[in-house]
Amino acid sequence: MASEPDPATESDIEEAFADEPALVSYVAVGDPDAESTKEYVRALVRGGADVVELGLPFSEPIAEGPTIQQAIRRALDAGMTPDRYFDLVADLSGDVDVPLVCMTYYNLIYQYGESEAGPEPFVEAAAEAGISGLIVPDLPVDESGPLKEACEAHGLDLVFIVAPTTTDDRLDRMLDRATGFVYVQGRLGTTGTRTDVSSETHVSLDRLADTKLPKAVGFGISEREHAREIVAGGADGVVVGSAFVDIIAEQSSAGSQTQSDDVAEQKNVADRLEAKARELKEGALAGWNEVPEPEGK
Amino acid sequence: MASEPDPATESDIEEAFADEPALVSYVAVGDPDAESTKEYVRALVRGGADVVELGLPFSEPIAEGPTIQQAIRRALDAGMTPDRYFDLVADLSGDVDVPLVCMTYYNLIYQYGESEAGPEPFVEAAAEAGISGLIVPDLPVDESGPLKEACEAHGLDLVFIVAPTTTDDRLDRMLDRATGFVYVQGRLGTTGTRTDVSSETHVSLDRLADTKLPKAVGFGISEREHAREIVAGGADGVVVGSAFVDIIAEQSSAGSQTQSDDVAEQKNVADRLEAKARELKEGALAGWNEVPEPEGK
Amino acid sequence: MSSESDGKFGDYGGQFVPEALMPAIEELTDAYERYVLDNEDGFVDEFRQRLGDFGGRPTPLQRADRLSERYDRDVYLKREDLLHGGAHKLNNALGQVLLAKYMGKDRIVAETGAGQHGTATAMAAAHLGMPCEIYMGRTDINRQRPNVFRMRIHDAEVNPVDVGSGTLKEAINATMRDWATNVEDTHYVIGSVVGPHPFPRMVRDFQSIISEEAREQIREQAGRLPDSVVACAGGGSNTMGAFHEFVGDEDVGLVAVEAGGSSLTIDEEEGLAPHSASLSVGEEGVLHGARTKLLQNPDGQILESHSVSAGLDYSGVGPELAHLADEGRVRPVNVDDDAALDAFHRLSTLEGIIPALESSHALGYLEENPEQLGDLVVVNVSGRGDKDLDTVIEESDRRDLDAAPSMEVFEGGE
Amino acid sequence: MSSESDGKFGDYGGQFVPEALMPAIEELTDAYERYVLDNEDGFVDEFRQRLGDFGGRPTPLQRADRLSERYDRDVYLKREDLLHGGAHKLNNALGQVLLAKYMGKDRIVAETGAGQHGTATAMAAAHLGMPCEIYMGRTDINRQRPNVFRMRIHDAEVNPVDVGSGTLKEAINATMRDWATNVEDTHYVIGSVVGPHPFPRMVRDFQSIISEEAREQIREQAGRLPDSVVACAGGGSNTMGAFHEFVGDEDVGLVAVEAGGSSLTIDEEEGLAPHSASLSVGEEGVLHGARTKLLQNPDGQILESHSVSAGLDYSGVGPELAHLADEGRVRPVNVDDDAALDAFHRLSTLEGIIPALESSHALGYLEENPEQLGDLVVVNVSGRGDKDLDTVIEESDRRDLDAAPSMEVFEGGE
Ligand SMILES: Cc1ncc(COP(=O)(O)O)c(C=O)c1O
Ligand SMILES: Cc1ncc(COP(=O)(O)O)c(C=O)c1O
Repeated sequence: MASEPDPATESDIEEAFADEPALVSYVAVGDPDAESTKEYVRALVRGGADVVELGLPFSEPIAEGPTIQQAIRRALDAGMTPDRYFDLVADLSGDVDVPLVCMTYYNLIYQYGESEAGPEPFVEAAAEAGISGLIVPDLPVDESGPLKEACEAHGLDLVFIVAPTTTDDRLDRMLDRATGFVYVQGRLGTTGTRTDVSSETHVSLDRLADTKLPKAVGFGISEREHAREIVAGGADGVVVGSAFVDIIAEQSSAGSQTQSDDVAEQKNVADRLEAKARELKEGALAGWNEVPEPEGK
Repeated sequence: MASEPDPATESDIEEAFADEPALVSYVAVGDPDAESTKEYVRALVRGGADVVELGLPFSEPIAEGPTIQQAIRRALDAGMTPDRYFDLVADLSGDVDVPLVCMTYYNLIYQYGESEAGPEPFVEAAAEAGISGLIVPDLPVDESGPLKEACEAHGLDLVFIVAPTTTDDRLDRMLDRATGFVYVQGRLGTTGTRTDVSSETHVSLDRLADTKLPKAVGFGISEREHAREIVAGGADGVVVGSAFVDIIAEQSSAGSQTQSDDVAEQKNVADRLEAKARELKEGALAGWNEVPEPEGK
Repeated sequence: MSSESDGKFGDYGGQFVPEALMPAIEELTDAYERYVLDNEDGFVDEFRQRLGDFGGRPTPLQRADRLSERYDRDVYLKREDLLHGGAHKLNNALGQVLLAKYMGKDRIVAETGAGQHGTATAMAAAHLGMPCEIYMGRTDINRQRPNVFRMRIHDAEVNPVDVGSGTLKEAINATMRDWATNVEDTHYVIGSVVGPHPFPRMVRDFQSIISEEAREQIREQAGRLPDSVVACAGGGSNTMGAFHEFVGDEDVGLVAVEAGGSSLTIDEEEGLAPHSASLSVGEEGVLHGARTKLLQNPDGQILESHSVSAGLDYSGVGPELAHLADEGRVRPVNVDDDAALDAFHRLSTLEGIIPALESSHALGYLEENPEQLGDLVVVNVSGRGDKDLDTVIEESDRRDLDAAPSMEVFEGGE
Repeated sequence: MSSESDGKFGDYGGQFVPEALMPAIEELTDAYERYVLDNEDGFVDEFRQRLGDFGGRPTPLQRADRLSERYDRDVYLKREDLLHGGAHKLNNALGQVLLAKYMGKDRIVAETGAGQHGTATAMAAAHLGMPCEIYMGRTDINRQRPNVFRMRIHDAEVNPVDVGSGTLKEAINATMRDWATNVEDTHYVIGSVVGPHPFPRMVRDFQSIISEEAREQIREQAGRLPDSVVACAGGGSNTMGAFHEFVGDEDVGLVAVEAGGSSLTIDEEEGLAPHSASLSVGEEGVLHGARTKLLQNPDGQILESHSVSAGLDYSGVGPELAHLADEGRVRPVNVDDDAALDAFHRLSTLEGIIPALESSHALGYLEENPEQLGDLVVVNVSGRGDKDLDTVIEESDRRDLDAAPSMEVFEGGE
């Protein structure tokens, strides 16, 4: 579990993990359109999501599995851009009171705003829109200097992903810079739902036992049972993406006929997302109750 | 014209040229079948052929143009073999009283009879069947030693082809060995009908002016006018093949329905062959009449 | 020139990959330094020997008599088309598969566009007994069938990539994902001087045998260094290979010829660039692990590139080339589809060499601007064009190119 | 050994051609003696230089590590597949086209079966600026499309031969006829060690660069001469090329591997031999200008040969090989279609080299009888198999060969 936070510097993301295990949920923004995304995010929060990762779609999502790749493609085809993304975030951040994290690839961050300006304009716009932190899967710690600086300047957390392959040496470097939470990649590979919890997850959590920041495990979690097992294994939360995106994908592939159909369908999807979030949150809580109370808690 | 022959050694082929310009006619034996060939040869002789070249079909007729290649293919497909050829020649030689010349490629001569025996068995069989001479287009004079010997042993003429490209040196070697007549290749290339007489023909005839043997020009002759011009130019005869084979080919490609059709068609072809032979023979005679009487004639 | 030790070329380069890959990349960097730079365990000796015996090196530097006459200057061709497999790609593929073996890896993955790198990798893997899987976009599979057959004949798996435009970019993404999943036992043999450090430098080192030979050959044959070296640039591996040993020779012009496609404009609506001239008109950005010049829209979304030549059809370019272009050491130019096709026919009929469509771009520049190249020119013929025959026939026909011979011999056929 | 000065090898050889060609053949003999044997005007120097710069010689002699292990002996491959054009054929084509140029001819004709000789001739003719026409049987045109494209791309005319079985034999006949028509300005570039003198000797001389190099290479690499040299034999040009310099080394076994096709029997009714093993089971006869061993019926009609490999599909064989076989110096053996296909896959997967189907016959013999070949074996890989991919895929599929990789990657395709 996360150790006692320092109230003076604790971010709203860290706070989201403070009392109970957190459900971090991901959607690709603009999939299948901006309005639906807002509806879905609200539903996830209703279901129990403590943090929402809002994916800003990039044309070359090298860390994603097929499910999220396709979601990103749909969002791009529907016209999602960074500016539209920030508009949407600004709307949402008034609406829901969980921290919003932007997940995207480095080139979009790098290109935003004036050329030659580096990552700062993006971070500034994100902060203004109400983003609390960034996750950039193709930005390893060694290349993160300029972005980290900008995040600090604008009060954003920069979340790093710890992989099963991460060496101790690299882990130290990451923990030096990480804020918000530590994203523990539960297994090798890309995002996508799986049917079991990898043994790598447990190894990673053990390595992070002494870490002050909360630890959320992602990659492959789709069911109550996974969430339970992971939290019971020592995680402070779970990150779930593909399981939600799958629900959204079913709708878009069904293809609706009329506008009222659309609305009904959106409602239906929102309900299923909410239910899925609830299932996972419950799993996490169940796992939490299995954990022997640690000292200092 | 041929100069005065020596009656003691003159062959029946040479004799065929003695009194007037000779028409040497070619057919592929067995095209489209053995019986037809006999009929056609008789027709050619009726039309005025003084010598008949009977082509023994070989699967790789490298000196022939398309017309005769196809005739050879038809004959082979209909089952012609050297033994059947000799049977047919034996029949014919009782029938017609012009010299019969076998035209074929060296491999058939070489393979005939006992292996290792060389060309002799073929020549012997040919002589027995009534063949008077041989023309072997792929046997240049330099390789002709063994065949020449066999021909001498069995009283057959060995005819050589003089090409437009033949050097004086080679010509001398050929004339040393040639008997029967000199086959003057009227132009470069392969057999086949053409629409004009090549200027090469005249050059060749001039080179051969002093030759004792009769000179017959072949390759490309198909009309009265060609024959006239060639004989007027100093030849002792013309060799005509493709023009006859064309007539035979028309029949085979028409394809008859009944046996009585067959007989009627054969008769029709025979008539046309006879007429063609007559036309060419007349052309040759016309040319002959244009030639100023040479001394010694 | 920038220092290379940090994996950067000026501002370009770097290592922008998922964390899961970073340890593998560090391991690779270490292996690169030990085996390739320091020849540990005789790696470089074995590599060079196999390049000779298996690959057929050295390739000739041939004076092109009829081109020389046509352009009234001395034109020499570096004959990478004669390398085993038919392109320069084997230099790199063999180097990397061998390195993977030295590193104790037991599986190879690679992406391929035109199929040349896939074929070269499949060959090298078969040669060294390494299981091998190649990712290839569906569109490329369909337009490069002979190369797909060749990979399969070498018993490499070919994994079709059905997303997006189904070309090289998607194949790279898919291979990265495979690598991220199987990173512990797998080496990713990247096909050009792109990707995260140490790839751009390592691939360049494997390819620089081209300029090492060519520099010596031209001095021997022409008695001096060339006025310019011309090479086509897709990712830029044959380019850097042909340039590297000349970079220090300041009087030698280095000309990188990109695919001008059908036009240098960009269709932002559709996210399409009808060319692949990232060095000439691209903007700085991060793609496939490195900061470099890219074809992208102002938001940073990567554009689909286009070229008649599948091997040049890529939206990025190697970071070192981007840096050398910025520094003015390399001159980026481009040649369009039509001119490349013409050049293909020209070399085939004038010199008896069928160049790859990629290489035809370099030859097309020679035709269009011979006077820019000085009196002594080396053109890198990066590969042979057998793989391109169908495309060339079809495209020449469609454009009614004068230079194209008619193919009607087939029309009478069965 | 027989004296060679009369154009005979024992009883074999000679000049059995129409008189119209004899002067050209005498002229050629004279040119051969002056330029090729006596290096007049530096012909041989120019030839050697072009073979290097344009052709890519020397080709490597490569130790095949995995084959060596498999057969528990040292197997070396002579890599003629790396020659420009992809087969040993260029050695001869370049020599003859260059000779035609020295002779002042201004037109080239050639026959082709598999298309390899036609391609090589078209390349050499383009390289030297000679107009060129290639005769090719209709059947071969249809089964060797890529090579037809290549000839056309080099701007050679391809003249389809529609008679008979439409294969090599008919193409030779047609080319002879063209030559007989245009003999004054035309040179006939015959594609193997067949035809009238001086062709068999001249083609052998041009090809013997193979054994000249291999003999030196094996001494350098293995420290001694090989126990045997193995080469496939169609007409026999790569065979004689690979053997020639070893003929005097009596301890070196020379093994000529013919195409066993589907069976060594003969169908006399149909005039078909389902193989092309003329050296093993043929009879002496005269074909295409020379006395040699042939596939023929007792009358002397030539049989259609058959092999899965178009380049071996010929009813005759070079007269010198026939003579060396009679003398016991060359051992004729044969390998059937299935074994050749297997060998094709074996080399592709084990060594990363796709051999021509022709060359696969030599490799098939190695598989079937390694113990007959001694401890140190050189196999001549006469060409690469890119041209054979379609055939191999189809034939492997039909036979359900275990060694063949599945091609289902295409099945999901568009
Ligand atoms: C023959 C050839 N040349 C050039 C290229 C372009 O790659 P690079 O720019 O990395 O040399 C390719 C890529 O497939 C190729 O096959
Ligand atoms: C690669 C290859 N090897 C061998 C041959 C057979 O010819 P030869 O026996 O003359 O070497 C051919 C003929 O096309 C060929 O292409």
